[in-house]
Amino acid sequence: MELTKELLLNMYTKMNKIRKFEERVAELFAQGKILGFVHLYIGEEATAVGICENLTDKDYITSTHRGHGHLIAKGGDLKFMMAELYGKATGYCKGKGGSMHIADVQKGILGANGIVGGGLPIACGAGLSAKLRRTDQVTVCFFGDGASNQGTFHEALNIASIWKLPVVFVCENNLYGISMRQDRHQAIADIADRAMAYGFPGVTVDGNDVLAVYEAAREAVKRAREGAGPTLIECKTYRWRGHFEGDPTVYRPKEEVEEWMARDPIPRLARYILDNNIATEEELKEIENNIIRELEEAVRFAEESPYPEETSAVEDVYTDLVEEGRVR
Amino acid sequence: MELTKELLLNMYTKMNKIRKFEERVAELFAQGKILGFVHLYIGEEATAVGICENLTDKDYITSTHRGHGHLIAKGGDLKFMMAELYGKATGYCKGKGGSMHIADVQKGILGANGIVGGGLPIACGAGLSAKLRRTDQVTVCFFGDGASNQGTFHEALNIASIWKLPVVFVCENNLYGISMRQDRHQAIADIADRAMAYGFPGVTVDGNDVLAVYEAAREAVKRAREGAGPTLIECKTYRWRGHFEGDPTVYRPKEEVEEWMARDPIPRLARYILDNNIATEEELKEIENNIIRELEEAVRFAEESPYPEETSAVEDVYTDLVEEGRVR
Amino acid sequence: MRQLTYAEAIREAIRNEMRRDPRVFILGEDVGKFGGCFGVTQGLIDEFGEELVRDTPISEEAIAGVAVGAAATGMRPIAEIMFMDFVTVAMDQLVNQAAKMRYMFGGKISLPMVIRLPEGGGLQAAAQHSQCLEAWLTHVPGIKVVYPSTPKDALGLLISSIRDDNPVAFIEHKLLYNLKGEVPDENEPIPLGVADVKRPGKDVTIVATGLMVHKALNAAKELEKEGIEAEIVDPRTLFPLDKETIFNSVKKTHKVVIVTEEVKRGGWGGELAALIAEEIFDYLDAQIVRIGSLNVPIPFTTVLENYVIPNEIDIINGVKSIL
Amino acid sequence: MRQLTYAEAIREAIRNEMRRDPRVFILGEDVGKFGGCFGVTQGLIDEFGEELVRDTPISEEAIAGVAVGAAATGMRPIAEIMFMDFVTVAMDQLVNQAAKMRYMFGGKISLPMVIRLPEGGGLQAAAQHSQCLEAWLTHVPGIKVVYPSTPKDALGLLISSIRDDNPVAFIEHKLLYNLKGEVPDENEPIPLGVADVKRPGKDVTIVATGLMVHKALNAAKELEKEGIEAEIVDPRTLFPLDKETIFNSVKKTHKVVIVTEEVKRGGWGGELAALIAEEIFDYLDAQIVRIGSLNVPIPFTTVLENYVIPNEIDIINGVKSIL
Ligand SMILES: Cc1ncc(C[n+]2csc(CCOP(=O)(O)OP(=O)(O)O)c2C)c(N)n1
Ligand SMILES: Cc1ncc(C[n+]2csc(CCOP(=O)(O)OP(=O)(O)O)c2C)c(N)n1
Ligand SMILES: [Mg+2]
Ligand SMILES: [Mg+2]
Repeated sequence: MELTKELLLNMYTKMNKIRKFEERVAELFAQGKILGFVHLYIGEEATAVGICENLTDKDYITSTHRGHGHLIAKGGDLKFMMAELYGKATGYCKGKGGSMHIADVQKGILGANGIVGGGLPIACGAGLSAKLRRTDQVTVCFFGDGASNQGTFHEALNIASIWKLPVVFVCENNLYGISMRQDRHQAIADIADRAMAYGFPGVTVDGNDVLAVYEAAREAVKRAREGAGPTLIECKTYRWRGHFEGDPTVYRPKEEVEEWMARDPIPRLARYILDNNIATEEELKEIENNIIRELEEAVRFAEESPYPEETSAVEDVYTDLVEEGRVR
Repeated sequence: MELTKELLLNMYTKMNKIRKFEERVAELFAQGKILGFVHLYIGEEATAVGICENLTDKDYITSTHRGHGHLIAKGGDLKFMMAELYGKATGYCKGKGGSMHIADVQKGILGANGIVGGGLPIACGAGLSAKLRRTDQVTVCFFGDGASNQGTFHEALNIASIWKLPVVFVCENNLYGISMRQDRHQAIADIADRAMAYGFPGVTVDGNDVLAVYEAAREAVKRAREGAGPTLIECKTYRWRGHFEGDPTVYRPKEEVEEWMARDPIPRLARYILDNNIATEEELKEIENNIIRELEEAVRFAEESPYPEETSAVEDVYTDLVEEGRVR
Repeated sequence: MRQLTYAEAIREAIRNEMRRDPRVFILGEDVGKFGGCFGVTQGLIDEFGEELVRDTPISEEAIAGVAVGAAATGMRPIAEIMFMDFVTVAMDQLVNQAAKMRYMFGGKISLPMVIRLPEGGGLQAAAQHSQCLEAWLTHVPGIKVVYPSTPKDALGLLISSIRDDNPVAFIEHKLLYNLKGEVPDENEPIPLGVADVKRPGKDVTIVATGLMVHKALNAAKELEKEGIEAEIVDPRTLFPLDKETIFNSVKKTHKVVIVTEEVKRGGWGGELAALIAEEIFDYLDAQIVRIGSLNVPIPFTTVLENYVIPNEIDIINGVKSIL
Repeated sequence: MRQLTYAEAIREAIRNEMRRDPRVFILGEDVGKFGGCFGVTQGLIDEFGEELVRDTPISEEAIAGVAVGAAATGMRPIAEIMFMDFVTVAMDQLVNQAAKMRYMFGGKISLPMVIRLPEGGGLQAAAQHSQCLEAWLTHVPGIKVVYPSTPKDALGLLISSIRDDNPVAFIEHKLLYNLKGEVPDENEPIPLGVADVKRPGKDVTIVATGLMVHKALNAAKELEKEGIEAEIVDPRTLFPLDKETIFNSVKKTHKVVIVTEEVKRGGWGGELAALIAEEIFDYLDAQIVRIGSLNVPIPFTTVLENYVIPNEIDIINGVKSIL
């Protein structure tokens, strides 16, 4: 495994971008500037980044309700994301989607998804499509531990296996589906073991170790690209905040949260970079400063952008028909 | 394992009853006396019988579109079954259900089911109910190899495992889901392996060996009754006839069919009984003759029974309301 | 008279029935310690324990199916689907199993079960968390469909639903959970199939459901200022439907406006309009007016969502269009 | 003019489009060598191979979801759900994903996909294999709903559906598969959203869909003997709906009977009745008549099934009730 400086700093950048974006979103939500259901990714950054660093813009991902991290890791633009969270006309979805539906098809981002398990069959469709079109595109399908109990998980993994689809299934096991601890929602320790039911490899990695995630994904993406079929990667990680903004999280012991916060993936990567003399503290600081600037610009962009015209609500349902508007 | 004469002759009786019932149904279908979709169980008798011989009337089963065998094994009455297939008012469902919906709740038969995979969550509900009511009732859930790719399979097995439900999942792997051979619809050899994904035992048995099935089910039913949770039993077997009556089965090699027909479970049990001097040829013949009589009585009952009054169509939707009828 | 919120009233009905009947239990995602996504089941786990207030995995088809199996074998489950939008992953068990089982078995089984379905927009929750899908369920023989608009109705109707021997889809509107209202001191059932005239009037009949009942009441106050007396009928149960009360009102006013939050095309409001146009056509003095959400997925941002979902002005305009 | 059966016409449309456009492929249970449960896709695997005529496991939600993902990334899938009743296990992908994705993404994706849905009773297939569920789909913005009644319409409408850039639910009636009829020699698309007057008349408008078009035609012949000229309008696509053609007919006859096989309560027929009662109320000389299946699950035995599903006599009686 060759870990170039570029790669490591890219990962460092992306992880910080996600962290800072999410922290800012939390603030803005508390201030009432962002509405709706917002599920933050803080604490899980190493997973999205370690995975997506193996992908190109032509590859696809399907994401979840907790999608900001995946989108940023896959190259989503903070401006358009923030504007969407604000519900502005300049947002990725023109204000129609919001946090749970952000997509950037040009970048291969087939959308966050408000339905737990909803992305799994779609990822198989993208995988099949790549295969039929004879491209070497890979599709990464993100989903949670909770989602691994949905029927779609089973159907999708089975189909991917029999058709040897170029799909990498990434289970972000953050120990909980809302309030349900993993040991209450399934009777197995490692979700990766479920790959056995479909006859393809499953691996469990420390989802807070971006290098471990990167390495596991590298293998899996290679396998997929070469036509050898799917892999299931389970990344053990933890969300620091409530399930959604506003959740008082009565269901988790404080010590557990603290223990996991001590395993923060970002300083961990920083330490690696510094210890191995890959970059200096100043370089890292510079990266962070750039992110802060980019983020502030994104916030400004969102703030200054207009809300959509109300009549635009009837557009974009079909490619050809426009629905009737309301006369008031 | 203690195989009493009574047990063995019971099993011999049930298996023959199923076989002869189904052969008669095939004839009657060909004659146009029975209509609709009819899926016959011929060749798979050892599975239903080996399993159900471990159950009492208080235990439950959920069945499938290919349900006649399960129903007979669980004590269903040939008269009411045949009358239902004829669509008569005296049938189990008053002619409203037909082959795919026969039920006998008194006998714990929670119904055949026209939806592949539909019975799996229902079996969990019956299991949970027994647990909450503090009875030692066991629920057996029958389903096919094809059904093992439905989302409900996954959700049901997961729920049964975390709640340690007294449910025995019985996968009748007859190698095909309609035209899809198992090796085309899933990338594993033994469906029992899927139990690993839920952390409970899975066993594969020769589904044409009633004694092997009986023994596996005995263990599993004991486990369930004692509160130790579910088991997945995969019975490898084969359907002799088309998927439904009328299917020309273009998708199966003739040799395969012949090979499996040579493994007929009924003579196999007869041989065991005779070789071990458990009963005489005459006794077995006598059993068969009794069945033929019972069956002919059932056919007569069905033939002579009236069709339901057309206006009864609006009854039985709700326990209290009766829907409006038609004025013609 | 007590004051309870709509959410408290639902909880009170569940508590009442669980105390009364050991066969009643609840299951759903995060209904236990978390208390449900909207806090409706909060605290029930403390009184009844984990066994009867049962957290489930994220497996809606299994949740519904477990309810079917439990109801078929002597229990009386109340299952919660966290957002009605997720009924899409539980339709088979509701439609092909729960609704049809009694009929398919020739009347030889009964399925006393309730499925709670929180629906509706107004929370900027976007297209997959805001739908009103009652029309699907009213199209399915074998299910009853209940939809209360006040704490009092929620309490009484849920008690009846739990005691009913048939599958009941119990629809709740998310924006009503915090609505406070008077509730009788005794926990009494309100029979299914009885509409409620929420406001008497003589000039026009407004039939409204759920949150729209309240928007209609607001609209009626405005209309009153202009001397227009709207009668507001809340069906409360969509099936069985109290056609008599609705029809009597229309026979009196000769004009009807139907207001529901569902997407208008193919909604339950259309069924009601059709019934009126079939059965009491001669009493109508004007076209029927249906007001519903625009025929689009529910958008995220407030300005769009507000445009899509009907409001008081739409109701006022609708009424005036036929006066 | 060729003669094709309805099933052959569907196959011809698929073949035509697969030859024309390498992005078109089909998937579903047993669509390959088995040729589909009703033989519709028979032989296609020989011409196009296993890759493009793709047998799937029994996993309807995944079938629909694979279609969504493939359509989102440059293919044009045609997915078959073996019986429309099984759409219950694919609703999430159709309703929450396929129908809403374009909108949720702000118009930045298109999903050219067709879901074929064979529906209807008459085969003694009982409650879980006989339903007509088009009303559910017409209630969902983002899907188009097509329902041909003749081989010619099946051919032309399926070609258009496959070429359409939006998700199309293509409903087929099982009892029509063997119906033979004339088909133009050239495989030409018939645009979606254009109704067809299947029989001109002046006394009453009968709007009918699917198999009911033929029952209405038979009924019209009987009515003709009594001097009653019924005009029969087949909408052919339920959404987009050609209101103009339907309304023009009603404006001429002033009377309308709507005949669909769906369970009457909550059916699409109610939506149409509501549109008429809203938009052209003043042209109506009599109440609207809706004829549909009784509000029960479809029973198994012939005598009951025949009673539940509407027939020619019901249509004749319906017409006479308003003449
Ligand atoms: C089909 C469906 N069921 C339930 C929900 C409500 N819900 C949203 S997120 C969530 C928990 C998901 O858990 P997991 O998959 O572990 O993802 P995490 O939130 O932990 O990232 C639930 C139950 C939903 N959105 N969709
Ligand atoms: C949800 C659903 N999908 C598809 C079907 C159509 N169908 C009926 S039986 C069957 C094959 C079932 O295969 P398997 O589970 O192996 O049972 P077997 O018929 O072999 O006994 C299919 C696809 C159905 N009835 N329900
Ligand atoms: Mg989780
Ligand atoms: Mg099979």
